[in-house]
Amino acid sequence: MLEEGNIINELLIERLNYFIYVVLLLIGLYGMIAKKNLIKKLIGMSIFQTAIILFYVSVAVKEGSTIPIYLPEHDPHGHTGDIKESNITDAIHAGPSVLKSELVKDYSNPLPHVLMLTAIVVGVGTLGLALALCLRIYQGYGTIEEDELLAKMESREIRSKSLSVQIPKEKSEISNRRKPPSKKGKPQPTSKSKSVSKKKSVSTSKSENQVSVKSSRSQKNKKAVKKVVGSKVSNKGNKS
Amino acid sequence: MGLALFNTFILLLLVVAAILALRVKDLLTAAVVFAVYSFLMCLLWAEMGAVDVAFTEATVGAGVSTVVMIATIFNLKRKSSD
Amino acid sequence: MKIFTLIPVLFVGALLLYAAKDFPEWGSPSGPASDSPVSSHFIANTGVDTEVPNMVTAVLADYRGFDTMFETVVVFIAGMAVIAILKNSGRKKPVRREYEVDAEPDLIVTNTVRLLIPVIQIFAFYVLAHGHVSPGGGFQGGVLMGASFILVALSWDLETALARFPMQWTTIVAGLGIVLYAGIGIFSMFLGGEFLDYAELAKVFPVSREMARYHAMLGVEIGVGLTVTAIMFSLYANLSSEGRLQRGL
Amino acid sequence: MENAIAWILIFPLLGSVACAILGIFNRKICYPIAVFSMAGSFWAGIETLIQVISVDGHIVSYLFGGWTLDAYPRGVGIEFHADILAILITLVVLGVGLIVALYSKLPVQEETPDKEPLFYTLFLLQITGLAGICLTGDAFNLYVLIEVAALTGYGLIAMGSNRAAAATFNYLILGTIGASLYLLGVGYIYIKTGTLNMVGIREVILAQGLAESPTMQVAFVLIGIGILIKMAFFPFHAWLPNAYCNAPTTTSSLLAPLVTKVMIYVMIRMILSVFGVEFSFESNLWTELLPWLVVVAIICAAVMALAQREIKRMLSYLIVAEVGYMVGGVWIYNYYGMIGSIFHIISDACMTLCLFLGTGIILRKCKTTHFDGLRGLFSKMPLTMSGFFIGGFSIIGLPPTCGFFSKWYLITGGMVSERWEYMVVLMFSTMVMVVLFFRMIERIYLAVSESGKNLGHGHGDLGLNEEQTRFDEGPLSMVIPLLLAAATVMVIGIYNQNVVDLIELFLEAFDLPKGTMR
Repeated sequence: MLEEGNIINELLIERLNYFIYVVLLLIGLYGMIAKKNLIKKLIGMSIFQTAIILFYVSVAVKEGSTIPIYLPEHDPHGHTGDIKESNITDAIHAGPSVLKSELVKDYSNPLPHVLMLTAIVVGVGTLGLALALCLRIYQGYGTIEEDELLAKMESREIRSKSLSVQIPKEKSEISNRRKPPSKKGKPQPTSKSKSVSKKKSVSTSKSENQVSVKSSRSQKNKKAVKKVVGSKVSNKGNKS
Repeated sequence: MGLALFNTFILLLLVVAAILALRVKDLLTAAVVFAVYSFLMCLLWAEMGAVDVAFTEATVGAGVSTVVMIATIFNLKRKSSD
Repeated sequence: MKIFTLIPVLFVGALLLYAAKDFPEWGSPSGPASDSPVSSHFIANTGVDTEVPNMVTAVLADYRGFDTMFETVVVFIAGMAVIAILKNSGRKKPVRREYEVDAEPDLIVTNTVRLLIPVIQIFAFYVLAHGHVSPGGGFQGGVLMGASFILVALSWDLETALARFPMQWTTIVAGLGIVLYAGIGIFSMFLGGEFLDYAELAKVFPVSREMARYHAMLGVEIGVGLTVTAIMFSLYANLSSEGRLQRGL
Repeated sequence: MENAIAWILIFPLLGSVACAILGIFNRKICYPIAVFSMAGSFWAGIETLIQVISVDGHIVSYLFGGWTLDAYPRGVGIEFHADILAILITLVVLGVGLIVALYSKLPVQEETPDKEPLFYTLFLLQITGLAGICLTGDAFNLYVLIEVAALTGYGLIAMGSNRAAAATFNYLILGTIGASLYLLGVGYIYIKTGTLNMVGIREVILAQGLAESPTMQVAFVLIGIGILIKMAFFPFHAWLPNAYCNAPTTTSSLLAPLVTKVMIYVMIRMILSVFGVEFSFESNLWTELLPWLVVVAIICAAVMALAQREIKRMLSYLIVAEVGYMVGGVWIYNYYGMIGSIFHIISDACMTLCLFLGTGIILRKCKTTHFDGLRGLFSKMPLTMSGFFIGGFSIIGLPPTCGFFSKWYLITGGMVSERWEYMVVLMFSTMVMVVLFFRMIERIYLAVSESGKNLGHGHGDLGLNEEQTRFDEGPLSMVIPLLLAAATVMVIGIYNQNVVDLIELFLEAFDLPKGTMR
């Protein structure tokens, strides 16, 4: 009882920083794992990372120390301290000197600060990249909720499988992109879609047992392909 | 003592801000609360003597990353399910 | 479901609290981290080794300069990856959102920003250049500089900002920042030292070995600043317009 | 050359920037830049290997920024600490990078049009990060480099389809948790030892007897979990199959052989050089727990692989199983197991490379990697299929491929340390792989229908029509790298004794139980 009280006392009062950092870290971790919304996950991620940074910064603290920038009297270039008129030339010519070991504890530890600058930067980089992924996911699936996203991905997979086992949807997308990018100008969309569908019919004929895919469905698929190709081409036209 | 009190106060506010940022259903609000969280963190670090880290967090955490996050949320749905 | 996610979270929490009681006293100057030869060396000798008053800058750009180079590279990667992910991904034409109105940029806002931006940019230069003696440095300066361009994009529109800082230029500037950083390192390598051994630059420039480090650090910070400026703006431009680079926000 | 070790990273770093800048003006220039900088980097790697072998003590220590050890305390600057293990894995990374760079010309043009400069930028930075991870001797620098490798990896994977973006998001979340836990672990080490240099940490742990300290043990657990997440060890493997399956061809053939293996290298590095053998293996319940987790991991991954009907997805699960092999080899705590693990990192990188390169060519030719689309491919593309199956035989562990020898050492390790469960599970997964690959051979060589019925009419007739048997090999720029990779698999297998000699030279310094061979 007393023992426990001591620990809590110690944690809450003397090491509040360490305690709060653990709490923040857990909040962040929970947000990352449990939240369904992708942006919420990212906020959780940032909280998680800042909690770790808080830990490092807490390590650097020394009681009664100042920031890790030399005070004027220790500054290698600033001789504004209590230098007497008589020895001012000495002070300038002596150049900077090693700080005495008892003065070292007057400055807080610079190393964790440096590490955390790097960590913050890495955090921003990760956040930016993750936001770009969110945008991309939203473009593709129209949602940023994890459960809806999974459901949509699954249904799309099933649909593409039922359409043709041989060409899953992503693959056909890739094959559309396979047009050499050097072909600029304004190619006719109809001829392109024809070539795509021809390629497709060749590949479907390869599988004897897959020929019996329902024709209406494959028609629909062809139309969809045509649409995609058409929009691509018009994009290219705009660009050039 | 004064600084310790300040420290404790900010630490508790940080926890509140963190929970709030994760609980709010509106993503824009969440992003802004997250900016508040970052800024509190920046204050805390400045108080702990990590001026460079605090400066970076002020420019990056409370500044650019919030702007970028809001810019992204404008292109997404604002509402969140949790 | 949420119960299951709590298990790993609580496991990590228990693990961390278990260790917390073993930590050295909070803020004690005699803890192993604060009292180690490495950090004592940083505090005691930064002035002698590099003549830079701000120890954080010295450690960042010189002692652990290799880390910082890769920190810059991380920023660069983020920018490149965002472009790679979003380029040609979605609709070419932006959808009109319900809150959008066709209006000229607000007069009050634009005029205020017109006044503000020079101040911000000068402050950014100050932060970058003054990082040796005060808090700040390449990274913070770069972010401020990038923020000034973001402000243009926010108060006018993205096209106006991109006319001042085109997307190709962001890539070029960001790359040049890294080239500047690595180039200083390689140059000092050709002069006979190790990679990033700025002291060797004293062989070509009329300064002492310590001051060579001092000035090379400024060069390095400028490199960091260039990269960060460009990438911060590029991040905003790409994310706000879904990679189309028009009609963002 | 004195600074060769620095050039290993400088070449791809500058190459990537050159790709980004010059790629704006001329997209075609990126491929030669990438190949050239990879070749330069590989050359620097060979140079460093020669240095490491010739130098006394077999360690090349390179201090960035000229913060030499005689004038400054250790850990003031950042150190590159290249021992034999580090440089061997670096060479694997660079070699795989070079082969994939050669291979990348067509697939990159076709799958990610107008993104070639971005692709090569990220590609080269990925190599930079991975090679740096292998060489660095600084715990925090390792974190930064892990993030460099991770961020480029996210970018490279998500460059492809929307599905890939969704898969990458999971990868990103898990990867960030892993890297952050690693960072936290480094913080715990730092708070106790006050240094970040790996050699320095080791010295402090030995000098102050920190093995009993709870902080160090928690640091060990945190770093361990972080690395296990990063290497897609079984309970944390969820990100890997989706990410690698949906990635563009070149990306998956670069990431699949390297990322997980490099993380296993990090684990070995942490165990041997940072925490020390006795700390890692004797004061923890991990030694008891992890081999059993490995057993579960290998069985689950093998069964999952068996259930897949698509090559890429099947290979992804095989990677998860292989990770289980290597983790097991380390944690059975045995000299031979360690040799096996290290050798398996090398051979697994080569054979996974073979398989993924082959899959890329199949995907390009057939537009699918589903098993049903492979019918009669052997007569169509004999070279590709031979390369692919050399990789496959190596995964199964048929001599004289390198997979046989590394597996041999792993099994010996299990036998000597009397970890029968590990041996049994190795045998089991070997069986599974035999089934997997012979099922594929059946489909590729013969024309077997979905239901398993041979469509041929009698002896010698494979049931293939004219069109299916026409010789139609993939483009040379893709086939030659594949054959190069296959040759590497064979060469490492034939000269396995030389590789093992090198690894033994490295392990001399560590006190691992050898046991007796029965």
